[in-house]
Amino acid sequence: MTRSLTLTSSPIDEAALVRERTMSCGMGAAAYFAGVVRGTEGEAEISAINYEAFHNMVEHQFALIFDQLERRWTLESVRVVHRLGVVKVGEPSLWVEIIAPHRVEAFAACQFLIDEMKRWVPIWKNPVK
Amino acid sequence: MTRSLTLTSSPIDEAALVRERTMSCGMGAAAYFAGVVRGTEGEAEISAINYEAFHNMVEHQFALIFDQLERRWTLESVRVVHRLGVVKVGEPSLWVEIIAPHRVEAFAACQFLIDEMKRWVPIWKNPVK
Amino acid sequence: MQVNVQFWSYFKELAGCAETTANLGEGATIEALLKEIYARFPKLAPAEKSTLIAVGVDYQPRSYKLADGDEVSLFPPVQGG
Amino acid sequence: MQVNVQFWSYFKELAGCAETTANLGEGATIEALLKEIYARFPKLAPAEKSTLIAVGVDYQPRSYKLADGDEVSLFPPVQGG
Repeated sequence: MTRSLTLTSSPIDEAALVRERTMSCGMGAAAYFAGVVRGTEGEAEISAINYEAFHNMVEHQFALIFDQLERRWTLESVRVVHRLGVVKVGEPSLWVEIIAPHRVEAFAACQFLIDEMKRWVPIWKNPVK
Repeated sequence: MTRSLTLTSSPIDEAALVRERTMSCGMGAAAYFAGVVRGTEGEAEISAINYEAFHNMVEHQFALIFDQLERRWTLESVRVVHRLGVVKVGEPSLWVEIIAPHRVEAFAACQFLIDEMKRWVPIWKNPVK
Repeated sequence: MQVNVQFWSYFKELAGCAETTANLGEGATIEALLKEIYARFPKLAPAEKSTLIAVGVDYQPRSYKLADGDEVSLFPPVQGG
Repeated sequence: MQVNVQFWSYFKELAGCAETTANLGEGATIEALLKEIYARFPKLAPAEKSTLIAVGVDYQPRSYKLADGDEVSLFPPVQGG
């Protein structure tokens, strides 16, 4: 399983990422998720979120999650991009791609990855008013 | 819930579709699926699939599925593109986008839509050797 | 009364044509239509259990009562995606 | 022995600093470190139950035995995505 993790303070260019996709001819499914900053955090209106990360630990914890993906499903590749620093409302902070033979494992792996990330990957939000 | 269904014999330009995305500021999740033609159908190697559709019924059956999405989840929009005619191995035949407040309903709706499509939407495959 | 019948996917090959018409008694059901179709196109009969049936653009059960001029479609399991 | 302690997210504000060091007896556990930290930074104590603890880049339980020079991180629940 090919793995790619990008932590970046630049905007996530989803169209460019999709254009760079490679799939071998046994693969039939590409599942994607884009997480976008919402205009409210709890009750309060916000203009952006400032993402803070414990960078080395983020990389290690994602590697552990990728290990689990590999044990659970037969996947061709996983790509994750997480933006750090200030991300404006309406902009994506997270982008995930899973390439698999069939849709069932593509969706399952994509959801598993995000669920585990939200439990274990040391990134924190600071709402910006 | 905004609905969009495109049946087309032209290649699906996923990057362009992603670039055209609109999300209001309460929306935090965009789930995508791209179904790509695999190099084998059953045991046989193939070079393409020729998709045949009962066009009017495809539109009506998708409309019924969209109605169900609307009843089950709070979604901002659904966009579906299904390619018809000859689609080469490695090219997408199906593209789905669900925009929702949170990822759980985005993923659930995306999977539900595809499952129902595969049960009810009158499109058939003709493998091309 | 007369109904139009369309075949889709490999049902066209099995039937040897894409469409036909059938003359039925008033109030005939899809069940009765299938009997008539299978008599004329016997190669379709083995697929009966998995055959899907629509009138216009809606699926209908075997017990559905047909009306004059109905457009009936017969096809194998769908395979979109 | 001495360990380095880093605070993350709003734990920095609660502690009033981003890092500190702690001197502990040989074989001291994370539990013992927390006792020492809460004595010096009492505003962190109310968050004890939800506090996550890593040594280096791995999560460790309260019973983990620290070694000289360990890099310990204390932080609130993570919020990626």
